[in-house]
Amino acid sequence: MQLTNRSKVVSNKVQTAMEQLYLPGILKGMLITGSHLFKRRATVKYPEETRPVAAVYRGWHVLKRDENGAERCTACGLCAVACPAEAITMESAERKKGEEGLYREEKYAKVYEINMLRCIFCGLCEEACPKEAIFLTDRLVDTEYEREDFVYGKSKLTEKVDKRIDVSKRQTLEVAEFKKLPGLKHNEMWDSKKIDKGHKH
Amino acid sequence: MLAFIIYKLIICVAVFGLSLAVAAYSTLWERKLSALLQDRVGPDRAGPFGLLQPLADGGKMFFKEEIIPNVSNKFLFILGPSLVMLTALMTGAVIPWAKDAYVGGKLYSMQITDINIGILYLFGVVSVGVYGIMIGGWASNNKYALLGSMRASSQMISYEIAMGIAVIALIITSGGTLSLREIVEQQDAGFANIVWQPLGFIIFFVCALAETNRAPFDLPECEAELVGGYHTEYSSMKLGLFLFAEYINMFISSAVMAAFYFGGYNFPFAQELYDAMGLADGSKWIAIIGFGAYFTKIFLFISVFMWIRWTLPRFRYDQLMNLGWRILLPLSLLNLAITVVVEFFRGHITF
Amino acid sequence: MINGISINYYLLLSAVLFIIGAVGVMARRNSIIIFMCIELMLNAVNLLLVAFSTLHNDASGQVFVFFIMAVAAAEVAVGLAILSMIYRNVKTIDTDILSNLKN
Amino acid sequence: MLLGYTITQWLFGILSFLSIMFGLMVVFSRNPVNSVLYLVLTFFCIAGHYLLLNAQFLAVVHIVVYAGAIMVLFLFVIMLMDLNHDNEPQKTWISKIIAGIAGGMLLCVLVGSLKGSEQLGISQYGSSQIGMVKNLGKVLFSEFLFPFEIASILLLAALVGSIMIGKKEIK
Repeated sequence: MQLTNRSKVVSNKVQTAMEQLYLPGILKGMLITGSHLFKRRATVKYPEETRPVAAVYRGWHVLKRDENGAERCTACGLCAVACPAEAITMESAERKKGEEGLYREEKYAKVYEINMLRCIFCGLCEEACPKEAIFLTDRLVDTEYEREDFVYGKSKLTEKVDKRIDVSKRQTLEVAEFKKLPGLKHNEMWDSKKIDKGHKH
Repeated sequence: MLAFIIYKLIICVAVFGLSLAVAAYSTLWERKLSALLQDRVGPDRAGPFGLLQPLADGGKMFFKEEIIPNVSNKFLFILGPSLVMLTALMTGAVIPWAKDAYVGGKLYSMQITDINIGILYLFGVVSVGVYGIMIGGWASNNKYALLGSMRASSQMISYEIAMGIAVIALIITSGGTLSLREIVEQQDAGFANIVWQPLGFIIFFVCALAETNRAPFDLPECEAELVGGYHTEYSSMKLGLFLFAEYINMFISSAVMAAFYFGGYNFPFAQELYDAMGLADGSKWIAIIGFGAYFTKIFLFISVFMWIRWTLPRFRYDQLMNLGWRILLPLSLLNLAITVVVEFFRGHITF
Repeated sequence: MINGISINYYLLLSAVLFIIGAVGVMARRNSIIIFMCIELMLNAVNLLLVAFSTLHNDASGQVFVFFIMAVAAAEVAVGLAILSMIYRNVKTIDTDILSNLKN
Repeated sequence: MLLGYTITQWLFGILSFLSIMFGLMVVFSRNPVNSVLYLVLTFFCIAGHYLLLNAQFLAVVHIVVYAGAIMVLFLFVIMLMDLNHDNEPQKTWISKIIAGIAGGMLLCVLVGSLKGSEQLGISQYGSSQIGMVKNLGKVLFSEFLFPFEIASILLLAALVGSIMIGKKEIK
């Protein structure tokens, strides 16, 4: 299939005397490269400038806290089930007395890890979450030297109390409505198969 | 006597430093220009506009690990890059940088030495430069290095011939002098030599590209076939010397081209400008303006060198030899014949 | 006297260089080295020619040197071509082996 | 004046010493590549002598032709033949000694015959200009024009000849 009309049919025809001189060809080539002197630079000077990203860009995850600063996650494991790359692991724990300010509900995630090397940033965890606890933000994942460092624990995922992350773009009513649709794949999975029925990590 | 020696020393050091500085900043300009030609920005992190980049590169070169192959001849291995650098720096000695100027009441020549065989000196030094590459490639005890050095030296020897014949035609137009200063001085009134020697200039330019091992003639260091060419086994500052010498050679050959064909420190209506400014002969300002004009030309030539490098693909080895022997050599002979006829009718030659 | 140097010294120097070349021709087996020694002998003669040309203030000596250089260049080109041809056929350029005309 | 000798005399002495040393190294070094490099150094010393003799043009041409072309050709051939080993076969000691003696005798004969050369007519010489390009060119293209042309034909013949000899036979 012809995608563009820029393709050229190659032939082995003998060069004319003018072509054998090469000079016109060379000059033509130099004009082409020279004309690029006056074209727009494609470079984005990264730390100072960043490329504009879409509002719904899916990057580094965040574990949200509620208005009081308590973690929303209840370690239900739905995100881990929904994850096609099996990047999420968690360990739950029971909330003790006096920890009400830290965790919203009686059960919370003691360990919550996402392997950023496995994660494909599809956002299914976000869709699966019934507690509005996990979101994908537009932050880029850091570079690291070791593979182990790419397994992000709660320290890197949970948002700081004094430094909230705005995910209002992802919490719109439409999204909430969308999540309630019965026909969605992960909801289906939750309905038909039981969670404890052989979904290992 | 002592004053003379000091003056010579100062001018030697000045030319030496100038060559090194220009070469260092040529590396930056090469990277910048290649970036501009490819819609990129180029190095801009070290200092404002990346102006400290050459220092960073040099520092990196110095602190890299020095590897000398165990089986190679150590002395020759070190001699190779040193020789290349030495000959590259030696060529700057005969180039007239500016007009003579009075400094402190004495007339000083802005040239290390004005020998009457300047052009021959250039050719001699360049032909000795081949040894550095050959010795370096051989002492590496590596077949790629050896092949690269063979290619480099055969390329340099082949293109020297066409270059020499093109220069002979130039010498005829400038009245049979071999001194660079006289050639430059002759172009201050009428036209620059390029008017009389357009073909000669093109031949010289192509040969200069080949002599400095610049693209599209950079197959001595052709990474695709030869790993790295004659400097495959070199590391650290010894590699730096090889790379640096290439830039010095580029600078010097640009300077020579500007002197031969574009009037060196002369420029159109120079005399009128000096008269309008009320500058007498031998004024410091004439020297400085002339030096600026010369440097503008050199800068343009260096930029064209780089522009060509980032435009054209590399020649194949047989194409290179074909171009040198079957096209450039006959062309330069033709140029010589035409020059003789033209000069005869201009009345510059009599039999 | 040339610049305060007697012509005798030049005679002696070129004689010594010539002898070095001659001894090299006799004592080495590698034909390329022998070739190089011949070049050395030619240069000894060249030196003397230039010395005498300067001494007598006559350019002919230098012109001779010029011709000798041309001849030497031609000689080396042909000679090395022959040597490389021999090497290609016999795989050696050792004069003691090449002296057998049998093979 | 240093130790009673002029600078020229010092230069002559040093250059002579170096050229003889390098000449000896050409003969005695085991590795052909080293031999070539020593010969190049010898040629540089001889070029220095030419400069002392006011033959500037010849000095530069000497470097361009010998160091720049001929010796590169030697290096080429040696590198391509892969002869750069230190263990090439040597002549027997007897033949080496004989070569030395023969050379020594030749030297004796030469020195003996040159001994009387002080009687040669010696013209005092100022700063001669015959070595300059202009003068040399005039002589070359008037008096020696015919040999010059012959030399060019010789070079052409050598060019064709070496290509013909060196070319691989096409079967």
